[in-house]
Amino acid sequence: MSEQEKTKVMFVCRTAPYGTIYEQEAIEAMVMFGAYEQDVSVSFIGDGVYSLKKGQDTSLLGKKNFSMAYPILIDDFEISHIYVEKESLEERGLKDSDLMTEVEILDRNALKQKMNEMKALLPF
Amino acid sequence: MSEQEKTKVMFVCRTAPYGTIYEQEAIEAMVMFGAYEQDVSVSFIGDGVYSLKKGQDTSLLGKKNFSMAYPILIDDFEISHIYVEKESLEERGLKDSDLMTEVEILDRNALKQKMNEMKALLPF
Amino acid sequence: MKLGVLIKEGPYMHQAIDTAYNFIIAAMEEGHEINGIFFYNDGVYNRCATLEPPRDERNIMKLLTELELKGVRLIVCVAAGKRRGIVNQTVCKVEEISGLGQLLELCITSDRTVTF
Amino acid sequence: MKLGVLIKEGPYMHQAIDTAYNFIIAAMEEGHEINGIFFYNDGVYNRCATLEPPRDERNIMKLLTELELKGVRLIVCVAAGKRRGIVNQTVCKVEEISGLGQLLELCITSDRTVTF
Amino acid sequence: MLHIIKKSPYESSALKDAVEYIGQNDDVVLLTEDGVYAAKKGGKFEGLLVDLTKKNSVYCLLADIKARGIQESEIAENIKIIDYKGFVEKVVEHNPMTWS
Amino acid sequence: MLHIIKKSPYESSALKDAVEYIGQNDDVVLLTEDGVYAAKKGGKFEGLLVDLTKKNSVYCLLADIKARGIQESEIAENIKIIDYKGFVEKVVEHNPMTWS
Repeated sequence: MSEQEKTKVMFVCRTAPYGTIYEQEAIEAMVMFGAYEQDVSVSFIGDGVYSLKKGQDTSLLGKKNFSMAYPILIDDFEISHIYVEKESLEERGLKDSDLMTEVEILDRNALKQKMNEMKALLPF
Repeated sequence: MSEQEKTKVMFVCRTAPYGTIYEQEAIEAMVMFGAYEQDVSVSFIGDGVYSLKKGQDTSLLGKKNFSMAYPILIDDFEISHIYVEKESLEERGLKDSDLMTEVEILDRNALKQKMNEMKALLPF
Repeated sequence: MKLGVLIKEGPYMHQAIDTAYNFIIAAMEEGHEINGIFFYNDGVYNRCATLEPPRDERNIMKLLTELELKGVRLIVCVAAGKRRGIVNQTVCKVEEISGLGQLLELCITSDRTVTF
Repeated sequence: MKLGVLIKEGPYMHQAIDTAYNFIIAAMEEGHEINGIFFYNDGVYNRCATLEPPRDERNIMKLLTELELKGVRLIVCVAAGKRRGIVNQTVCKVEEISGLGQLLELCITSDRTVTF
Repeated sequence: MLHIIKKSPYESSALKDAVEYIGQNDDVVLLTEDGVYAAKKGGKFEGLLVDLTKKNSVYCLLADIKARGIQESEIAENIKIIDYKGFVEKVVEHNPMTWS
Repeated sequence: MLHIIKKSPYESSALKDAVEYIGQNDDVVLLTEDGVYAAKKGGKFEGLLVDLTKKNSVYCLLADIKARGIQESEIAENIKIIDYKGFVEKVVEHNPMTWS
């Protein structure tokens, strides 16, 4: 499929992990979407940036640690881009070294431009 | 039953009506609790104060207007007190004349004292 | 226009499905096509077959079934459904259950995708 | 101490039931009595009999049934359940379904009532 | 883009977060469900909303303000009240993003 | 009273609302679930929390900080980390109110 024919879809992840299931079910959807050869990207803004925090250990909660899938989204599941909003990281006292995978850190204006290019935005 | 033997329970209503079901199911619980001859009171703080706003008309939503039960909570359902937090009203630009029923408007400190007297606090 | 709808919240708890329903009715009246409604997260509960709301309240399950009778495709995510107990025995119509690929397909084939 | 527990959120969607479960296990280990768990609002979904979470995830329904086998009373609100389809055919155990008076009774007979 | 805001600004960051993403140009805002409380005259968010209307069209949904007992006269200046058909029209005109 | 806060302070007013009700005396605060983000060093709410600890004991739940990848060393000063048994102990000592 040529790049032009691909549909651009973005997951907009705005929720912290574990407190609610949104981010876990979002990643389940990302993994499935990867199989369809479209242009699927993911952005993390607001509390969504916490999903990428290194060192998550859910053993005391008894919940599944679903964060392990983030570092392999691009290589194994063909997600096109992972964007993280710079301002949200700063507000939370997080640096890129706190994140578990390589991402593209963008400021709000740049991320807004990416959003404008999408056919569909899926907020989670 | 003497006043001393009664258990003091307070519903703490912090949610706006209609966006979620919390306030509707809270009032359903208040109505049932009234039958048991205990000392049941209700406080409205934060967005909870919107539940008492006059003139609610849900016809265009297709949802039930459950607010009609508030004015008869004390007389018909034996709820002991309805408290509304003064500061929350002010922050929302509401006056007592905006409320559909007679309530006791208390400032935070006074309401906190009432909370301290309770055996159980039920947040909704 | 072809409109796709994503429902992420359960019935009664959140207003999401009510807003979506009113939106869909208005869109159909205006001549738009509803390309499908995908139920994800707690949204799958909207298709639970055993809802019994009080008589003076709307039955959300039935309102959605009426939309289906008007030709709107309803799709319940199989994975989100299983996790929550909305499975063959409990869903309104077994044929509605499908995979997440249907959500992507909805995004591709709809002119707009609206999330409630 | 006698502890009463109120659960207002559904399984998986919110962490509420997980926090409550870990709290209850710790309380029982410390020798406290769990006087009952009342399921209200979306909390009633926790007792849906047909939950089928993925194998590598906890089955919340089963964890709660284990608590019941240890003597913890589980009470599913009949009104909140009917509205959401958690009724005789879909609940884990029909005997768990009861009225809102049970929540007030829990407040009266427990030393503390904790909401999750 | 059409920014759909459906949570109360008093209890949720949805409005605040959305405002950061509302651009200069053809972005419009729709307040629905508990989001309509932001539009009430005399409330804490009236100023923010009125500022927004200087660059962007801001709409609020009639059914939601009526349900909540807010009269049309209580809606802050320059905010337009629309019905579900108007909501559909805005979705047709702009790609929607929901802030919840 | 024991004030249990379980929503992120970045997206919910729960912490802000609770703080208004935390008295001088024997009120204590427990951060759980997404509420623990308030306790992180370098975050926007560190100052507010550290101020609170001057009058009131503030606790946060170990299981929740670990799940979220927050190390114990990243928790703001004077906030005590407790496990579920500690949570039970606090409920035994104080009447709980949950802010969600």
